[in-house]
Amino acid sequence: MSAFNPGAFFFYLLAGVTVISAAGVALARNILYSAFALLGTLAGVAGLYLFLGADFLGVAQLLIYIGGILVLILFAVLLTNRIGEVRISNVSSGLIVGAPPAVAVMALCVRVALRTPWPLTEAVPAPTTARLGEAFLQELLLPFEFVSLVLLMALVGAMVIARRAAKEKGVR
Amino acid sequence: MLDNAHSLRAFLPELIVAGTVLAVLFVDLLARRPHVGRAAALTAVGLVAAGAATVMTMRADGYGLFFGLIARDPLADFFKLLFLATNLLVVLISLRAREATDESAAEFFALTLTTTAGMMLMASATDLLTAFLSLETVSIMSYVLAGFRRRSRESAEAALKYVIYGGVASGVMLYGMSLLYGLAGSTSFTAVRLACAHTPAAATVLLAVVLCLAGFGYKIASVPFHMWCPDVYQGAPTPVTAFLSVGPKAAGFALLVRFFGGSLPAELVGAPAPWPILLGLIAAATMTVGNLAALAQTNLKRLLAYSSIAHAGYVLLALCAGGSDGTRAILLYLVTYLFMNLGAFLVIIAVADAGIGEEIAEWRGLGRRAPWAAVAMAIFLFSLTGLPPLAGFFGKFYVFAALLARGGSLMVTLAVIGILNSAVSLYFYARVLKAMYFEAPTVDEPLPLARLHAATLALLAVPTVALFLVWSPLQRFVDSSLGQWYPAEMRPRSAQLDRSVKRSSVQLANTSATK
Amino acid sequence: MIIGLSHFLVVSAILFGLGLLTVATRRNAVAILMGVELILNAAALNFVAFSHYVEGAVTGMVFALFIIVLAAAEAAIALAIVLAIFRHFHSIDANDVSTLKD
Amino acid sequence: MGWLRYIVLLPLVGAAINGIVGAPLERRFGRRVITVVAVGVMLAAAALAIAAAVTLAARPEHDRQIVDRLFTMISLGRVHVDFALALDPLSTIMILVITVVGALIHAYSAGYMADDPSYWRYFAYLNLFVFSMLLLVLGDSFLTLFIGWEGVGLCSYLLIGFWYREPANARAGMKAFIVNRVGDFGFLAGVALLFWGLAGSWSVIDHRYYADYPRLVPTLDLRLVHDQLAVAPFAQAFAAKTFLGAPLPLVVALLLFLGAAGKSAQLPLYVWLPDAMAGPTPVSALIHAATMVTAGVYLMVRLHFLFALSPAAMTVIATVGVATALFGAIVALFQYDLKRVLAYSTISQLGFMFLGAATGAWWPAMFHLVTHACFKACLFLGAGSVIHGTHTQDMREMGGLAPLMPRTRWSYLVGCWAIAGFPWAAGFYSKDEILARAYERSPLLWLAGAVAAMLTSFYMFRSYYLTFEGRAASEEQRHAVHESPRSMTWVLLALAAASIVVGPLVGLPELWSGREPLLARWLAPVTAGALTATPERRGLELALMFASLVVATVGWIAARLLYKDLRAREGALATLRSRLGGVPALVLDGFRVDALYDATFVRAFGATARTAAWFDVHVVDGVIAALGALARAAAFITAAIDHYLVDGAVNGVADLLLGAGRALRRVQTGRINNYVLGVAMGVVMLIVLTSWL
Repeated sequence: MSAFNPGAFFFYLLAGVTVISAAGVALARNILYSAFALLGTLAGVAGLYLFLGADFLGVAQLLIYIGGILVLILFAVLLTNRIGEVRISNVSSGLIVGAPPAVAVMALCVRVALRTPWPLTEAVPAPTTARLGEAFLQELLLPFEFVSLVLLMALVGAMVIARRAAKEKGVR
Repeated sequence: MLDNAHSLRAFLPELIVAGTVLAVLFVDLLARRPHVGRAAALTAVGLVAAGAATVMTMRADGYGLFFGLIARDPLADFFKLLFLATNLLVVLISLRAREATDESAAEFFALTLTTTAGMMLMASATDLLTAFLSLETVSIMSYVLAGFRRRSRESAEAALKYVIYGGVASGVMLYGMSLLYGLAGSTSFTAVRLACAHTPAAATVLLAVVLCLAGFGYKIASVPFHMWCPDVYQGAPTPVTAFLSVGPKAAGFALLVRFFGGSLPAELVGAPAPWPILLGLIAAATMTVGNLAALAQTNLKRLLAYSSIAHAGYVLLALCAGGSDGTRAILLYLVTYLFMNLGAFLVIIAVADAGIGEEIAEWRGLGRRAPWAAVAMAIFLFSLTGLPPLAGFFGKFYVFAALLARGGSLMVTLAVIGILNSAVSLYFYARVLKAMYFEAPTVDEPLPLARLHAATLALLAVPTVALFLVWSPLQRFVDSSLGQWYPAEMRPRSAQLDRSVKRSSVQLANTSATK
Repeated sequence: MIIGLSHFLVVSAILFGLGLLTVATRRNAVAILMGVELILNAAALNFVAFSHYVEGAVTGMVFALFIIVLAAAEAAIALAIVLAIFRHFHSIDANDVSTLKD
Repeated sequence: MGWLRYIVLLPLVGAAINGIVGAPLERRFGRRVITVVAVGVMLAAAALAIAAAVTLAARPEHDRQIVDRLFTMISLGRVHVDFALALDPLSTIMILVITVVGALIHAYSAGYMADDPSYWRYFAYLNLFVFSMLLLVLGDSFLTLFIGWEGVGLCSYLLIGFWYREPANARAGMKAFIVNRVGDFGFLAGVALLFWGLAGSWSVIDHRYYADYPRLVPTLDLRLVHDQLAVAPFAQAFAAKTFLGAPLPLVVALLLFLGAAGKSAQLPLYVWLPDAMAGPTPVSALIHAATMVTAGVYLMVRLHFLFALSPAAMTVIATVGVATALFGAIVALFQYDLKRVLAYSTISQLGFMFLGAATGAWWPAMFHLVTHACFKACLFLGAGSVIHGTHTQDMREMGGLAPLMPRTRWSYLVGCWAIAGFPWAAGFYSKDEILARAYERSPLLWLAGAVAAMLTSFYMFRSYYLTFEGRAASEEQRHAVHESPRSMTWVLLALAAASIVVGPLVGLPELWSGREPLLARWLAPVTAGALTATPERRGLELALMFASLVVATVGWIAARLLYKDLRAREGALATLRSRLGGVPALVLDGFRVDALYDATFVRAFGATARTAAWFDVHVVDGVIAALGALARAAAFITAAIDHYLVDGAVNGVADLLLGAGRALRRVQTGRINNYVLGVAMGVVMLIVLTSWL
């Protein structure tokens, strides 16, 4: 198997980016580094989605996660720390206690991933966007509509909490 | 199994609740000034209407809605009514609780209503997707509710711990769900059941189920996924605590009943299923940790938080017993628990409204200062202990009866552990009673209760006593709720599934026959 | 070498483990939330992989999409709460935000 | 029979009226209304109970059972439990005791509590107690019985802590509550195991039995359990089962006995009863002497068929019973608090009842229960009357009350006669019957029982002499003390009369009357099959009877010698000693008259006096010294038991649990990292444990 396999190369590239960035999230000393490492992970996962033929999902991952959630996280990082602080501290504590259970769970998952005889089948054909749209209007209408209610209320909730926090500041 | 258009009629209760959410928000937007009473009234009307719709569209059989994503069956109806009643009572409870409702009353009620909608969906979920979606809905709303208290560090801390813990727990659960999906190639509970029955990889199923239990267990606050519970219950506004300790917990059990009853086979191929052992372990640990930790508490809300952990353990015992006896015990327990637990929290609220805090020491001599509140508290606490002649006794009785009827050394051992735990629990409940009745108050003047609180207390205390004497109607209702289990129909989308269905139709017949 | 299902599963297992490690050891609340995102991504990756290799349909992708959407909602709430915490405690260190205990 | 329920409901109505509107009623109409309601319902209940007894007696022997179903409580598959009341000869005895003694004590309380600020609360509790107790003995199923069982526990707790402003009283209430929970755990676990055992036995039974016994279904019904265990193969299947390696009947019997021991204050769960004397004295008389504490004995007799399945358990219970009888009697010797003497005496007498029940003497156990209810209530109320008059419970501050409180004195004396077991008084017949049965089982049991009986006679007369005879403690007291009001004393006299009459009335031995005692015949339908036939050994029976008489007399004489006039005796001893020292000096002085006197009287007197003094110095003082040592030992033992067993077992367990609770608190660090780490650890542990198990 010495022939160059572009699929495998891309997979290992993406997987490498994902895993190394995730390790960066877990271990970086500066929270800004963690946040940027998270960007790497999210982008890597988006790439893996594309690799798996989930084109719509990959794009959604980029838009929602990186464009939305990550930006939020950055905002939070900056709002809760003095801007311009050179090292924005991001201490880990209890690595000795914390690592073994996490590693144990990971080992269990890896073992399960490798040992289980998954019932494999033929792959799904590539552009999935149309099929997803169809599903959302047919079998998945209920979750689709329901999630809109949840999003609305999440907005209201975030607003309630943030507004109160702001008011609190005003009072002081 | 109905398609989208035909499902709407049977989905009316949820639609009404969702509509009420919007109505409450918009009326509040349109009106110039926020008004607690208006929002509460609107909420109450919506809840009652949803309840009426539930009763009117009730059918004795079960069927799938929205291509089998959720079920409409008597079991779901039972839980829907339970949730609607809980929410209605919480509306009554929070009317005077300024910490919850000042300024943002409309948002508060809209959030509880959305939680209720989520719980209703949870109780009828027959698919991993709807299970996740509804569970997450309930969680997200709960985070906001827990952080609702103005100017309170504790409330903010509770919300933070809740959101982080909830995020981790649901992430872990999702990982488990993904493994189940990988085994089945479908997210329907029925397909998962079939796949689990036929896969040789028992270890994978076990890991997947334990990971899923992290999510479900977090919702019902069972050990070892309970650690968020005391902190959140203590920090959250008391009406929210009351709501969280009853509603989402019951919803979690509804989901567990469906998950273990409708999703996982009684026996894996080749070996006896480890589920009774797994659930028994969790139940025993939950009861013991809850009761023991409660012994050392001085804050009433925290004490009740641990007590509610312990009660989740008792209900888990019933789940462990399984079968129709076990499920019946779960439903009955949850009804009695609704009254006594909400009642206990309401006493805290009512007394706090009159100016007494949450520390047990502050409750000294309450028996003389506020005799009716003290009597009500005594009723609720004795009922929580499971002493006759109160409803809680029957709740426990059915749990232990279900265990003993199932038999076997595991079940009997669990029953003995349960009885021992009840004995322990008496000690810390009695401490509250002792403070109320046998310790001298610092001030002697009487403590007037708000009329609303007094009326609501009576509304909760009377059933706690009366249910014991007139038990049969409730039991008949519960029995009819169990009469027709929704036979979890298949979703035909997956070709993979069709193959496995043909392969194992005999197996399915067997499992449903044993159930 | 053919890239198969188990490759993806191993990647997601590692992500899952690193996520757990992050939430268990980080003291900064925002960093803990990043760990939660790692866990969610691990689960979503699993779903998509299974969708591709096992089901041969789009259910898993839909699931992943819902995970992303709800993660966004949760993140919005969580970060609002983090801001509130910061106002109250002037810190978002988990060691400082631990007044409720015992 | 629809009216059975009213016997139970009447006291509940009384409790409801006084409990809910008692305070306004008292303000509006005065205390008389409260009294009328409380005593009225008791009188009505007593009348109904007597009517029920008569109705039952009029029926043929095999048909003596009245059932009153109120409503269905549970219908769970094949398990069907009604809220039903059943009257059979056994419950008849109990309801007669409860309502009649209860009514008398209610009447007495009206006088005793007349000045208490919480008058209505007291009667509400008292009526509620009677309701619970009646439910306990009339309940047709384990469930109904248990409701009553918990109810009496609750009322006892409320009444012990009735004067709750005193921290000691509140503590005593808590102690009773917690110790009783230990018993309740035994009871519940026993019933659960019984249910499980019976349930597991159905499959063993050949199906043809189902045709013969259609009622062979899972049940909590007491009579049904009895009928089922009467089916031989079923009972065999049940008896063959094991739980954790031990035979199931043994485990069930011992667990149920644990429940009975908690309620009936047997070793080592007796500890709450002496402290329970913190409550008002009529409460002690009704609850902690006559009725509630006998619930354990009732339970044993009610379930005699179950206990009979395990001879090993019966041996254990008999041993515990006789040990309790001895122990209670020994400790009672050294009490100076009048009510504590009676409390330990109650513990001792309950030990006798358990001894009886455990040796298969079912009807003598019930007989002793009835007679004990009469004379112990009489003694307690007498003590209450004394306390009412002297405002102290310490017998060292009493003495010489006989002329001041004649009616109290006579009734107390009669009570002492009855409990000591002198002929013609009630205790003679019942205790004798139990001891005779114990002798058949093992002479050792008899010996221990006889010693306990002797001690009983001794400490009871000791309390009598200390309280009523001799000289008063002080002059002021002589003037301050007065006889109690008539409303109290007529109750005393009535109970004293009962203490005499009940014995020969219902339990005249076959030896004398030529036919089986009334009570034995009455209970025969209940205890049929379990009743051991009395052997025809007239000589032995007579001998044992005589031995009992000797035992009682010895105890009495000893008490009389030592305590007849404690203060006078001490004074006389002192003068005598100085006198003896002076005799030679008098002689040397040469006073003839004195010499003559000396030669005749004093010498004679001196000789007897020397003998008496020697006896006094060497024997009596020796006995006193020995008793003192014994008292110290007993005090040490009780203190040790109190410390290591109550404060040891109760507090030890509590400390253990609290320690565990505190350890759990440490786990709850407040740091969210640790919490989520718990998720990962929990997952790993659950998987490991589940795979391992």
